[in-house]
Order: sequence, then structure tokens, then C-alpha cells
Amino acid sequence: MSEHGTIPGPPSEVGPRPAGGRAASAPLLGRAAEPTIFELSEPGRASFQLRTTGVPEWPVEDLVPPEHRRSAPVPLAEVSERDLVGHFTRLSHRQFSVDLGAYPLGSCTMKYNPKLCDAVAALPGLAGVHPAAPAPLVQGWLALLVELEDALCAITGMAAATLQPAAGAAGELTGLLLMRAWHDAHGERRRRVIIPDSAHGTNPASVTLGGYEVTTVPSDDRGCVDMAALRAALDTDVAGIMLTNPNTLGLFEEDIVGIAAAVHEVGGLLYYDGANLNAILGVVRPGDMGFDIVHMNLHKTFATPHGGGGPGAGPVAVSARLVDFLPGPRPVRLVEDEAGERFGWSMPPRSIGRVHSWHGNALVLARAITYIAVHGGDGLRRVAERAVLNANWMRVRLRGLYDVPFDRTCMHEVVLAAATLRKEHGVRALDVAKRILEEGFHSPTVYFPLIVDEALMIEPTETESLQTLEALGEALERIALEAAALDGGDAAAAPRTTPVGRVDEARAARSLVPTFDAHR
Amino acid sequence: MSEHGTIPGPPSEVGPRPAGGRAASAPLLGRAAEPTIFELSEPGRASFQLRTTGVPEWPVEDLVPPEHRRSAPVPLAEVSERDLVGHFTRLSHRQFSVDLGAYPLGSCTMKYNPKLCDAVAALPGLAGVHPAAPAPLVQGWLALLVELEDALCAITGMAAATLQPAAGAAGELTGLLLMRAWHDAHGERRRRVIIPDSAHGTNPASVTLGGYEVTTVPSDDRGCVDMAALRAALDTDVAGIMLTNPNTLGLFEEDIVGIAAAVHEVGGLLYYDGANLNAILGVVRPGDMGFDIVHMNLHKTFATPHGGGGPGAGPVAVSARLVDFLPGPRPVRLVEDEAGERFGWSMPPRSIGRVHSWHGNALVLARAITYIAVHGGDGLRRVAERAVLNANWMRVRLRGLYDVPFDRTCMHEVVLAAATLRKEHGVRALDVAKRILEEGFHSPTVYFPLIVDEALMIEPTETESLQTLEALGEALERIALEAAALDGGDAAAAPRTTPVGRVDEARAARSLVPTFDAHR
Amino acid sequence: MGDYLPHTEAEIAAMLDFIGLGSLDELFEAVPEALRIVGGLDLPVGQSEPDVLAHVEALADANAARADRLVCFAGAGAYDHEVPPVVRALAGRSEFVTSYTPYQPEVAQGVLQAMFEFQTMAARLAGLPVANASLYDGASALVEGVNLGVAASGRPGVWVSAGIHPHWRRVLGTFAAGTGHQLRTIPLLDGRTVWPADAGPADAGLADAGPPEGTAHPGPPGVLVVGYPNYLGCLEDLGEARRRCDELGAQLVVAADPVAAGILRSPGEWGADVVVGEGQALGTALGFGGPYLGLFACSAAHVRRLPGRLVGETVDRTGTTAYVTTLRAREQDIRRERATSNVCTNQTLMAVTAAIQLGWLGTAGLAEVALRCARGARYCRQALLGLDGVTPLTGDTPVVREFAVHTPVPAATVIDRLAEEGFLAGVALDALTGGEDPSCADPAQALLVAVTERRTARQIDTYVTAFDKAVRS
Amino acid sequence: MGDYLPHTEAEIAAMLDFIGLGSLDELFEAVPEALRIVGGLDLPVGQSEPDVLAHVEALADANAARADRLVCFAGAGAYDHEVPPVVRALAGRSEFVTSYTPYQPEVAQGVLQAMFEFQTMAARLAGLPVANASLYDGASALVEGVNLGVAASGRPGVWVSAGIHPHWRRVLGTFAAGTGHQLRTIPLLDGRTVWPADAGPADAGLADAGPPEGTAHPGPPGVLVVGYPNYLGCLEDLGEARRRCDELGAQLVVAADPVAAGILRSPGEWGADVVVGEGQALGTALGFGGPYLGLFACSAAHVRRLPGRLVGETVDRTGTTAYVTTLRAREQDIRRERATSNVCTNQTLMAVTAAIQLGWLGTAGLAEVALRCARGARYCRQALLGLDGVTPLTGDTPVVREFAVHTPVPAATVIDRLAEEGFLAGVALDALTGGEDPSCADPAQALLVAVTERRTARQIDTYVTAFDKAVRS
Ligand SMILES: Cc1ncc(COP(=O)(O)O)c(C=O)c1O
Ligand SMILES: Cc1ncc(COP(=O)(O)O)c(C=O)c1O
Repeated sequence: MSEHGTIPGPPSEVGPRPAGGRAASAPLLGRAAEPTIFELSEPGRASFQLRTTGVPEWPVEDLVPPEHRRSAPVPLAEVSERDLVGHFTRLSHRQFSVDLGAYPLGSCTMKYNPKLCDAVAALPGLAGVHPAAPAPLVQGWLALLVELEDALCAITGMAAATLQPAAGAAGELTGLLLMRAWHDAHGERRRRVIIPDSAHGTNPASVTLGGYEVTTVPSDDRGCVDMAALRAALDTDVAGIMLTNPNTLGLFEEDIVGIAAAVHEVGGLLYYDGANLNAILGVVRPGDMGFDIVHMNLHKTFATPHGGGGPGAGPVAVSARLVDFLPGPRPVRLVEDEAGERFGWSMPPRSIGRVHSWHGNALVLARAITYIAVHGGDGLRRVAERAVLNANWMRVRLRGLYDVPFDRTCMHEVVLAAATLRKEHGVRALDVAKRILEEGFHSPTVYFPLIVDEALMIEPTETESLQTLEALGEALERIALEAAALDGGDAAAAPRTTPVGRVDEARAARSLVPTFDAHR
Repeated sequence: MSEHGTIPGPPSEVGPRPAGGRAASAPLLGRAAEPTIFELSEPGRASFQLRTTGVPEWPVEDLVPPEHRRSAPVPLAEVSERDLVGHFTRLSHRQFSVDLGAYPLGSCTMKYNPKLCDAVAALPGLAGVHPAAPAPLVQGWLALLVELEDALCAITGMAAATLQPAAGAAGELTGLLLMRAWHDAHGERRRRVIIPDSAHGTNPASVTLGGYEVTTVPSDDRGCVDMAALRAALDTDVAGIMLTNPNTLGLFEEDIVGIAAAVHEVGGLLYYDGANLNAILGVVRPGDMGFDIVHMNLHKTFATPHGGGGPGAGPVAVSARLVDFLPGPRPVRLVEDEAGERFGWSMPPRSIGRVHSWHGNALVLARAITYIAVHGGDGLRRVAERAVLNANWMRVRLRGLYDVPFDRTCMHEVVLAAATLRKEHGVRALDVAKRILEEGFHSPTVYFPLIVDEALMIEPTETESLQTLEALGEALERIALEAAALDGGDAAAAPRTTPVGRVDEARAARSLVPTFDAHR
Repeated sequence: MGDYLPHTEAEIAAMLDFIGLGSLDELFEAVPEALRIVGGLDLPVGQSEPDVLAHVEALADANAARADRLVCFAGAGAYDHEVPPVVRALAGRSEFVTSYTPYQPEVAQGVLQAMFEFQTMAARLAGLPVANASLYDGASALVEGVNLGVAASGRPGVWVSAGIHPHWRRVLGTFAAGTGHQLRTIPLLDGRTVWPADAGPADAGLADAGPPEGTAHPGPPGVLVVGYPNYLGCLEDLGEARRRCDELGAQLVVAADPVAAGILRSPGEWGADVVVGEGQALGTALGFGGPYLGLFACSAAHVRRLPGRLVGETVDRTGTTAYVTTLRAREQDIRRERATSNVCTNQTLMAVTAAIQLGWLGTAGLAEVALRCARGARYCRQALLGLDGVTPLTGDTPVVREFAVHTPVPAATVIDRLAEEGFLAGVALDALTGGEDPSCADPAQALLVAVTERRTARQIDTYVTAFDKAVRS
Repeated sequence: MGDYLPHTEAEIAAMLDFIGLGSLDELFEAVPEALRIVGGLDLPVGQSEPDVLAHVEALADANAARADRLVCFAGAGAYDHEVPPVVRALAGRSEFVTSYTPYQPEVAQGVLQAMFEFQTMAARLAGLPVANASLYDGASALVEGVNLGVAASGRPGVWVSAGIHPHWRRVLGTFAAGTGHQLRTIPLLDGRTVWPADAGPADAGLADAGPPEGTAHPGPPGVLVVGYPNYLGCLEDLGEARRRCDELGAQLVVAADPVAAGILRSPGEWGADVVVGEGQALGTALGFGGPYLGLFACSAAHVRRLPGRLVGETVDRTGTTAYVTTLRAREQDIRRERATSNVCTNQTLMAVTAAIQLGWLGTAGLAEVALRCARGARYCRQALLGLDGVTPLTGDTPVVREFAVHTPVPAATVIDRLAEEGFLAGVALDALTGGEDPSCADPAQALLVAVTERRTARQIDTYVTAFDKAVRS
């Protein structure tokens, strides 16, 4: 691999580069680059302050045997607190976010994240609790987790849930291992899991890690699972099927009942990828559709902010027959005594085991129950209605300007396409995505789902106002008309008003620079 | 006054304008304007949520007599929490701040504000305390205030202090009223207060409000008080003199001892404007210089962030003979009993009375004592040394590029001038100030002090690193050389890369639009 | 240990060398040898952040009266209102917190626009066309209002209703010593101001503090000052006050509560020339009394006399809407000794906070909060007046937001006893007035009680029960 | 009451009209009638924010073990380190908090550059040239590390030291059921791994969970996994582990603590192929176990097998330095079933936090914290071993950061009793291992104790005194 030459050996000997940073360059300058923290570094400068402890100050030589002792300290940046603050504040000004503007990134449910949840996640009584403290000392946390599990089961129509998975993909793999455990318990060694061709990439990747082979079924011309193809693919070697409903085209799988029947008939299980749950809150429950295993993305549906890529939480809820296999230990409500409700831990009898270092992303779980409690059953239904209403408004607004491969009532997101724009004017979905950044919006998801050519997947979410939708609609209209008028014009020049211009992704992969030390 | 016609009558009838806002426009767009919150408003939208109280829901008619009841609610913006967050977050991206970059605004001491102090000011045990609670219930607050008063007295060399004044100007007026009370108590009716021509505008304004007439004394060619002129101005009608030392030219009044003697000789008092205290922390104390009254700007010297213009705190410390006149009630240490120290309130026997609704800007005072405790006596001395070192580095760095009216060792700030640049190339201090914004720095203070033509007053503060000073130096050098090279060039075009271009200030005053309702 | 200084020893040496000095001490050669501190400041040495935080947390812990420990029924200008996480988060954005006064509008549009929006909201609350960008607090806003009124009327006489917060009246007196205003306190009857027919003498106590020129008979007043509601929660007859002003050719200055404004006819509609107020209730913490927010609004005719900063809308050179501080010629840095006020640093961050809080409340929310405060006050007052020995202080004059009662035992005792039960019972009137006061017969047995939208019926009920115990035992 | 929806009734009507529908229900016509929920979800109705906050605060209050109430001596992968206000403030910037994975680099340079800086710091800590942009937690990082090792070696056999955190080993077992890895737990002697000579059988318990193809005798292992320090605080002989790997042609995966790294020779220098770890100690709250930070670094040879996101430096079209996620072809959204991992959402915010925390600590700070932890552990261990009945669990093998002792009474009892005294005494080994465990003879009487730089000598002294009482009574 060519670029490996460019990566030097252990950089622990490599010190930070001499200071050359311009701690002054502020983002008001638009394109001015911010130096790395290593360039702001000056040997001997520091910002840390530690408390006085009165503990004897034994030298490191008395504490660490020579062969284990490091020869020189780990080289890190050496900056003043003032420069630390300047650096990361300036970086924050080079970052788009939900709090700055609309983020219609399809499949990601970038709704507004209530600040209340931040306050909850910061409560010393939650954030300051050690995960290994015995149950009697963490009754509040256990009650909270049980409350959340109950709520998630009510929302999905399942019997019980594990809160351990740290994200959707972790939930998927957990679900597939539950599937495997179920079949093992019935002495079956099934080898295949079915996935529609519109599925998210984590689904097939999880199937492989679950020890299964992927069988892909095509979508029909209505964008739903092709029933004939599904039936053809089904046999007793099929452990189950993974679906998200609404699917990644933003369409509801109308024949979900038929699908469920067919899969169950061959003894397979139905897995529900909950990434799109936002569309059906309070409208229909996966359990009622016939799903056996359901993961939820609390960082989508239940408003945990994405943190630039994480953390999330991907609880997995299951039907009664799978409860004994859930990961553990699980927080449970113990019999009530005079002191009121007590909570504890319990290991499901046939548990597949742990899937997290501790109990899952607990502070994310606390955000979720807070969000759910504020909305209540009634509020969650309104969430789904408004999300779907917004997506359909965008669909109708942009009809005629972009391709609408499946132009019927969609759910929480709509998949448009720039296929015609590309054919006629050479403007690709990517160009549209870059151009819309100049208008102050984040881009839709592009080139997903893979089955739609030049896909532009738009998920406004329920928290955007009609005024914002109108502004987004105008912007996308302007872009389409402009493309036609200028016959493409310098579409490739966009974006021009962002902190940096279009980024050379090929170069990044060609000559890899994964750290500040790599090319130095 | 012409523009009054443009201000309509009571706007309580004026509703918010129909929604037209583009809640989407993000500051990444550089020049895109953010609509007002009133334009984002949509009748019927809301974000407030109030707790359930169970209090009877009497209609307003039962609670407020008709003549007092308002006919329609006060028209405010009606926005969702999401749009509220988007709006103010985008506004924050249109705002320069210390946390974003260097802010060498002379006389304002825009040093880095430790985040620790924010944490302290947010402690429920401080922020959640009602100011009218009786002393036994606020012992922590009283102890904190006494601790701060002691520290401020140690730093200034005075006998006691009032913490009530909310800012420097309030401290000045308080000090002048102390001066008046002192003379009244001695049956004297003096009418004049002396101020150097380099004084800050609040000084003369406060003198007037204190019921005195201003007598201005010129500065000599070294930038210090002209002793001859001072002697000439002094007589028994002089209540006192207001000085800041170092003065607003950043120069130490070398003959302060002579000045003090001369003023005291005619029975006048010396008032110390503490805005420049940062320069002499731990080096020399106003009390030792002979000052009788000293105000401090905690929001300058002791790192309270300026909050876009306030809040501040302007405690006033006095020498022993003035203690009885201090505003009250004052927090005091009571005799210790077995329960340890107790604290209470006491009214000075000849107090001039209250100068604040309560006890002063308490949370600002809490920030100050925190800052002082972290630094300690040794740290405060380092603060002064580094502040003065940085200012002198800039002086030498820019010598030859800009005029240096008083080119000798300065204190915490240096006053440069663009007089030559203007004469030779038509580039004014204002143009330099606008141009430097494009480089990512805040501008120096311009046209102050008034006695320096085209003044550029630079106060780097001690928290800026040498690298930042170098970057600032380069930028100012570039501007000066550019002005020479292009013989002014389009200096008036700057700034070009800021959220808005150069603002039309004349128009703002000509046709006044002080509210959203004014021109609508 | 403990500072925020970036300088390394090597840099200090290089910098001294660059400026041609041999040591840091040489930087201070201009300071006379004899004056220099020897042996350092008389202060403890610096401590680490965690050590200092531990100390301050211990002090905070020693405040029994914190609202998270004692349920707050105290008001008198400082109220325990709902401040949601979203308002704290936005007001805490470091761009708002760590910027200076917007001297360079091109990089200060964030604060300037927020100020413009605040001014609009403050003006709408007052029912007047202009509001400034904040003053220190309610008292300082009142002082500035009176200064404006005296300047506008050209007469030093000021009639101040005893319904104005006692602390504010005291501050007015303090500053009158410098301005020479002749203050006369006008007593209340059943919580309402009874304006005198004659001109009458100024208050002795305050005249004392007055300047030499001060005559005890200033003639007809140039300014009338009244509260709405006044500090006892009573609704004053502003129509009457306006009429007296018109007869006397005086300016009407109204001290109004911005929350009660949610349900009350605005002072502007009543004909006020100047409206001042304490804005703490608009999103700012109780904070032991500060920093708070001085509200100031006036009629168009007075805009050139407006104290403090004013933001106006304009355009930049490209024609884009922009904001800037305007009518600067009024201010101290330009007008100096002839400025309308000496204020420079104000309370901008609290004004930004108020704009955010009012944005959160919106049209319906402010009205709802005001209504809930009035309901809570009614509910609580009815219950308290049901206890024997507890009687109304202001007859049956209509009250909103807060109310005062006579207590059979000293109010201070009630407060001490209820603190034991987990309540901050209210504010003892004599604590505010420092003894005898024209606004009330026996301040020692008078308690001022405020009920905000945060108080639940359960809290009020247990409070009243505890109150009953406290006044009977 | 309670939602964050902007839609007014009028807007809903207009929008429905625009899309040609008559009601909100019609939006869901694709959902089969029979499946639709009737009568709403079985959940309470929505409550207001203050009501919900009050409820959650009550729950938080019911957690006795919060670090602000019980002085924390518990560790085992979750540590009570100093996190200064400045780090909280910066990591809380909403631009970092409310953005998605940086799919559009032109508007995500903030997160991307922070990731690039984090990767650099993580790589330096590991002593390896490449680190990814985070995984879920220590356990998931270990799973990915083993997956990489097995893929690289082409052999399913994995020798896992019993010094690896018991939970992590359990997680490894759980996922081995899908991957078919053959895990064999290698026991400790005096807290140090004793690598076997023979190939030996895989753990029965785990083989069970293995896939059908799984043979009980996988032959020589493809991967060796060892901790540094291991979860008992012991310093393993990485030189020996490296030698065994070389003999066996196996990959060396080291689970290292990032704080102890401040004083220890880096695993990279010892020759590790992959270094994984739990990054919670780098600025993240205890948070009852999550969200935490999975650290992952590897040698250059493995970069194409790296799991998760990787940020690389590049330029934009104007040649300005820019950052972007790179080598995307490894990832699930492109490579799908042949991806190196299924991870998508990771723990970016914790990685940003770690970069800020390490920026605050700097070169000297990290070393100082590591040293103080070692000193505190030594100070506390010496004192505890001075109590009768308290004996070392790991002989005199050198320990850093934490240590384990045998207690004369059950460790659970010690914890209960010390909670009464205001301490979280540590972690009972059997609570981690769920009973018998190859890493320790009698887990029920074994206690794991961690001492961070936040613990003062006074705290440790009173802890030891209380400990003495607890084990004697
Ligand atoms: C449809 C779908 N499935 C699964 C996932 C994976 O979830 P996570 O990113 O939380 O692992 C996503 C996330 O983008 C998704 O959109
Ligand atoms: C020299 C000087 N004196 C007095 C003041 C007034 O202080 P404040 O703004 O706190 O009222 C200032 C503030 O800019 C100043 O620089």
C-alpha cells in the first residue's frame, strides 16, 4: 500500500512542531484556516491546574520499574487555557450544526435537540455516578432505565428491551446474535439473512459479523420489497430478514403483513431497523407489523444530538419469545416492599451476554426518557404527523424541479433525484449538495439509497417550520433553475462561501495523512 | 428633532410583522443577514412550557379591574424553541469575542476570562439566593463579600471598600459623593474637581452628576499632568482631583507624590480611577501613592467577561478617614463565637446611603474573588508584569510603522497614532481599525485619549501569547506598508470579510430606527 | 500555582531583549522607588482551580436561603421565575459573554441585533416608542428617569410615591446629594399614593444630603414618580397621576414591573413620559441582588435626553441591514461633562438574556406567566388572610404579583420559623425600609409575599400551614 | 402540553391543502388499517419541561453513589478524574454537539480538525502511527481489535489474558458467537499473564456460543490480547507477549489505559500491532457507564483494515488545508457486507472532549496526572495492606493506577459499610466477574481500588480508617 511509506514509525519520539500558529485568525475571516493545536504549542506552556492533595511526592523512579517507564513524556500540545479556548471556539465557528440551521440529511433525523436534555445529562446525580456501584446505591438510575425500557416497549409494541447497544449498528448486531441464539436454541443452523437492496450499509455489514450470509432482494417498481423475489429467496436456511419500515426510500412497506407471514412461515425472524421510527410514532407499532426484533436509534428518533458523529444509543426490543436471550444484566423492577419500589439487576436465563462495557450509553438513555416524557403518547404522535407532513410538503414543492422516482405520499423523508439534471446539464447530486451549502442549509443525503440514481434524500424533520421549508424549497428551486439556465454553469465551483472550498477527497486517500505527525 | 416624526406612538397596538424570516440563513454564508426575531414570528407559535401548579385558574377578569387590564397581550415574537435557538446561535456567529481572538481594545483590558468563574457564577448556592434573605441565611455570601473587600483593600492599600457600585462610572459618582460628604462634614462647600485632559469621558460626566464643576488641566510634553498648570488650578475651592495612574496614555504619572502633596495641601482629596489597575497589581498601591478614594473595574482587572457591554462591578475603596461615609449597609465580620466566624450587615455612621438596589453585582463579585484566589498575591504581580511586557513589545514592534507620541517604557497599554499615515496617505485611525478586522483581530481603541491626534490605543493584555502578538504585529505592519504602497488605496472599503461591511453610522442617527416598530 | 499566563521563561527573556530591558522589574522604573511594594501583596499565594472551587462551593453551601433549599416566597423586586435550560444555554454563548461594548459594529452584529430586539421588546412592554440598551438596575434606572424628568421640566422638585421600592428611594436620595433634586416622599393610603394639593417642603432627611443651593421649598414639582404595580403589589391610579402632572406641568415617571405588564394596561397608554423598571424577572438569576437589569423607556420627545446606549438600525456600504449604537452625541465619551448620563458599562448581557427569555415566552407566554403570578398571589393571600391575626396591609386595593400582610408576631420571626420548615417566607418590610416608613404603619409586623408561576398549590398550602404554626406558637 | 413543534393549525391546513390531502390521518393511508394504533400509545400524556425536570431530578437524587456525595475509590475502567470547567464549556459548544457525521467536509471543518487532532494524540498515546476517530467503548474497541487481528493472521484462535477487564472478555465472547473466533482465556499468576506453551482448547463456555464451524482446537492462536496495565493495575510483561506473538505468528493486541500511558512505555514501543483502550478518563463523565470512548490505534500495515472513521488532511480547491474522512472504502456504507466493521455512529463528541482535555493537560499535565495516580495508589495501598486481614491480591507485581486486595469480610460488605461513611470503597471483583474467575482465587473477598489525582491524603486517610472499622466489625 503505497502511502504506508509516508507514515513514520512510533511518533512518541516525535515532539510537537515549533509554534507557528496564528492564534489570532478568527473565523469571521471566512476562509482563514485555523492552525492545528500542535502549531499553537510552545514548549513549557501549560493550562492544567491540579488540586493540592498532600500525598507524598514519590519520584516516578520509585513507582515504575525502569523497563516499564517511558523515556520521555507523551508529546502533546502545550498551550495556555486562553489559546485552548480560542482554538476550539474558532473550530466551532467552522462547523455547521442543527443549532445553526436546517439539516435535511435524509435517514439521519436531524431534528432539534431540546436543551432540557443537555441539562438532564449534566445533573451531578446522573453524570457523577460510577457504573460499578451496587444496585442499592443507584436506585435512581435503575428506575430511569426501567422507565425507558417500558416506554420503548409501549412505542414499539414489544415485550422487553436491552438498553446496552451503543448505536444502531450495535443494535443490529445484537439483534442478529439474538436471531442466532434463537435458532441455536431450536437446534437450527440457518445460514442466510435477507436484506432488501435499499437497505442501509450497516445492515449487510452486521449480517456478516453475525455469522450470516447476505441475500439481497430487489425492490419492485413501487419501491417496496419485491414479493415474488422474496418468496423465491425464502427457505429454511433463512434465519430472518432485516427491514426498515418506512424503508430508505421513505415509503411504507404496504405488504408488511404479507412479508411477515412469508418469513415466519419458513421459521425466519423479522428484524426491524428502527432508524426510520420517527415516521410512525404513535401511528403503528413494529410489533403489530409482525417484527420479532426491533432496534431504535435514540439519537435520531428521540433527539439525542449527534455530537458530530456520536454518541448514540441503539436499544433492541424483542417479542416475548426472545426475552430470555436478551443481553444482560438487565435493570429490573423488584417486588415492591414497604419502602416502595426497589430496582435491581437480573441476567436473562439464556442471555447472549454483554454487548457493552457497562450498561449502555446511560446519559443518552436519560436524554431519551426526558424527551419521551415531555412529549407523552400524544406528543409523539404529533411528532410523526408533522415529520411526514413536512416531507410531503417538500415532495410536492420540488416536484417538476427534480426527479421524484416514487411520487406518492411518502413518510418522514422523500427521495428525489438529480438524474435528469445530470443527463441534461451535467449537474450531479453532489453538485446540488455542495451548492445548497452556500444557501446556509446542510445538504440532503446523496447517493443513498443506492438503488436510486443520483439520489437526493431529504428529511426535513418535524421541528422545521413552514418558513424554513419555504426557504429550503426556494433554494433548491434556484439551484435547479440555475443549472438549467447556465446549463450546469460552474456547478463544480460550489461551495464558495463555506469555511473551505470543495475538498479534495481523492488526495486524502491517495497520500494518507491521518495524523499531524504523518507527513512531518 | 426631525426624526421624531418617524417614531410612531405606543407600539403596544403594533403586532409583530407577518413571518417572512429565512430561519435557514446560516452565518457560514458570511454576509447573509439574519432576520429579526419578529420576522421569524408566526402568530400562534410558542416555545414556553410552564409547570403544572394546581392553582385555581381564575380568569384575568376576576384578578384585574377593567381599567387596569390590558386590552391585548403585549405583542412579542412567537417562535418555536428550535427557531429561538437557531436565531440566537446564528447571531452569536456574527459576533467577535475574546474567545474567538485577540481583542487589543485599549483601556478595556479584554483579557481571557477563566471558565472557572462562569462555573462559580452558576453555582445554585450563589445564583439561587434571594438578596433580601436575612443575614443568618446568607452567611456564605457575606463571607465571600468580606473576603473580597479584604483582598481589594490589600491590592489597593486602602482601609475599606463598598462593593455596591455596578460599574466604573457608578464607582466614580459614588467616590465623588464621598468627596462631597467629606467636605460637607467639614462644613466646606467646594465647587471644583480637577481632571486631566486625558481623562476618560465618564470622569467629567460623573463630576457633573456629583454636583461639581470640571476644571481640566493639560498634559505636559511627557504625557503626564502639567504640574505648573495643576498648581495654578489648585485652591480651596477644589474638592479634589480624579486621576488614573497609569494614565490613559499608558504612562505612569511619575510625579504622583508631588501631585498628591499639592492637592492635599489645599485640602482636596485624590480620586483614583482604577480602570488601569491591571498595570500595577502587586507593583504599587494607589493608597501608597496618596489616593483617598479608589474605584476598581472588576470587569477589567479581575476578568469578569464584558458581556457585550456589561455587567461589571466598580467597588470603591477608601482611606481610613472616609470609611464612615461609605455606602451601606456593608457586609461585616461579627465577633467570632464558638460556632466560628459569623457575618452580618452594618450601616456606616455617616453613610452617603445606598447606591444600588441591593448589594451590588454580586455574581460579578464572586467571579472576582475566584480570580484573585487562583492568582494570589504572586500571580497578580505576574499579571501586571506580563501585561506591561506585552504592551512594550508591541510598542517596539510597531515603532517606525506608526507614530509613537510617547516612545518610552509604557505600562499595560501603548498609544500609537496614525497621524503621519493620514497626513501622507489619507489613511485614518478609523481605516486602520476597520482594516485590522479583516485580519481576524478586534481593533484597538481609536480617537482616545482625545489629546492624541488619530490615536490607536493598544492593550494586548497579559493573556495573549507572543505568537499572537507577532501575528498582530505583522497584521498592523502589513496595513501600514499597504497604506504607503497604495497611497491609501481603498482603505475606506475595509472591512470586507466581516459579517457586514462598513456600517453607515450617520444614517442611523439621521433617521432614527430604535425599534423594529419604528419604521414600520 | 494558578494563573492563565502563556509566557515561558524563554519568551520573557527574548521579549525583554527585544525591548531592550534587562529584567521585568525594569518595566516599572517609572514607579518611584519609595512607592514600590516590597515583599509582595498581603494576600495568600495562588491556589489551583480545583482548590478554589472547593472553597467557593463551601461558601455556597453555607447559604441556607438558596432557592433549591428554601421554597421562595420572597419578591420585592427580585423574583424566582422559571428560566428554562434553553435560555441559559443561549445567553451563555461565549460570543455574547466575552465581547465588549459594540464599538466596531462590523464584528458586533450579534450583540447589536440582540440589543435592537431587546429595545423593541422593552418599548412594547412600556408602551413607549423608545427604550435604551439597559442600565444597571431598577434603582439606577429610576435615578436616570428622574434626572431626565428634572432636565425636561427644568424644575428640581420631585414627588416620589412611598409605593416606590424603599431601596430605590434611598438610592434616589443618595444621588440627589449631587444633582440637587428636591425629593418629597408622598405617603400611601391603603397602598395607594395620595398626591398632595400643596407644593409642600422636601424631605428633611434627604434635603440634608442635598447641595447647598438646595431650598426646602422647591415650588411645584417637575417630576412625579409612581409604581405600577407599586412595591406592595398595589395598582396605582395612573390616570390620576397623569392628571396631576398635566396640572403641574410635571413629567410622569412610572416604575413598572415587566412581568405584571403581561396583564396590565401599559404605562405608556396611561400617559407616562418615562417608564423604568427592574428586569431581573426576565430570565436573570436571583444572584443575591445582581447583576440585574435596569429597564428604561421614554417618549419620542425625550430621545435626545435618553441615558445610556441606544442601538439603531441602518445599512452597511452594500445596503445590507446592519445595527449600530446611535445618537452617541448624548454619551459621556463624546459629550463629557455635558452628557445626559455618566453610564458606560451597562448590563448588556442581562438585556440579551431578557430578549431570549421574552422570545421563549412569546406573546402568549408572558401573558400566561403574569396571569399565573396573579392567580398564585390571590390563592396565597386568601389563605393567609384566613389565619387569625393576619390582616391585609393595603386594605382591599387590588394587588397583582405580590402583597403585604400584617403579622401578629414580628415578620422577622415568621421568616426565621418558616426557614426551619423549608420556606423563604417573604420580605420583612422593616428590613427594606430600615424602620419607620411612610408606606406602612408598623413595618416590623409587615411581611411582603410574592408568588410566581413556579409555586404549586401544594407548596402554597404547606407554606400557609407552616405560616399558621409560626404566627400562633 | 409539551413538544417542540412549530406548526400552527393554520399552517397544517395550508400544508395539507398544498399536498392535496384532507387530513393528517390521510398521510398514513399506506399503513394497513388493521395495523394502525387505536386510542393512542400506552404512555402518559406529555408533561411540561419543568415537571419532567423535577421528576428526573428526583431520580438523580435517589442515586446515593454520585461522586459529589460518596468520595470515589472505584475504577475498573471508569475513573473520577479532574474535568475542568474550561473543558466542559468547550466540549459543550453546540456546533460540536448538534452536528452529524461530517459528510459535507466544507461545513464540517470544526469537527474534522478536532478529530484529526484527536487521532494524533491517540496515536501518540499508543505509540502507533494511526488511530481512528473513536469506537463505542473499551469493550467494542477490543472486539474490533481482535477482528482485525484474526483477519490479519487468518487464524480464528485468540488467547485472551484474564487480566483483560471481565466485562470486555464477556463482550468478546458475545460477539465471537457471530464471528466464530475461538477464544481461550489465559490465567494470571500474581496478577500477570502466564502464556501457555501448548495450543490448547478454546474455552468451553465460549466455544458453545461459537458458530457450527467452530472447532474446539483452533491450532495456534492468531491473536494475543493483554492489558497494560491490566484491569488489576498490574504491569504485564509486554516484551514476553511480543516474543510469543513472533513465535506463533500472531498479532499482539494491547488494551492500554490512556492515563497510565503518561508514565508507561508505550505499547507501540513494546511492539503492539493494535492498541485499544477505554478513553473515559480523558474528560468524559462517569455517567453510569456511558457514553464513553473506544480508543483504537494500529500499525501502518493495518490501516486498510482499520475499523470505523478515519480523518485525513488534504486541501480544498484553492489549496487551503482541509480535513476529510478518508479511506472510506473500508466502511459499511460503501463496502457493505465486506466492510471491516459495521460501525457507523461512533463517539465523536467524546473524542472531541478527549482532544480538549488532552490539550488542557498538555505534555506536562498528562505525565503529572499519571504520576499522581500512581502516588495515590501507592499511598492508599500501603495503608490498606497495613490493616490486619487485608492482603495483596497480586503479590508484589508492580501496580499503577489501581490495585486489588483480599478483604477479610466480603468485598460487598466493605462497600456497603463504607457507603455509610461517605465513600464508594471500590469495585468488588465478583460483581465484575459474576463469580468464579481465572483472574482471581476468591473474587467475593477481593476489592479493586482506584485512586485518582483528585483524591487528597486526608480523604485517603479517613477512607483507610473507615475501611479498618468496616473489616473489623
Ligand atoms: C437506515 C439506517 N439504519 C441503520 C443505521 C445505523 O445506525 P447508527 O449510525 O446509529 O449505527 C442508520 C444510521 O445512519 C440508518 O440510517
Ligand atoms: C479609564 C476609564 N475610566 C473609567 C471607565 C468607566 O468604567 P465603566 O465602563 O465600568 O463604567 C473606563 C471604561 O471604559 C475607562 O477606560
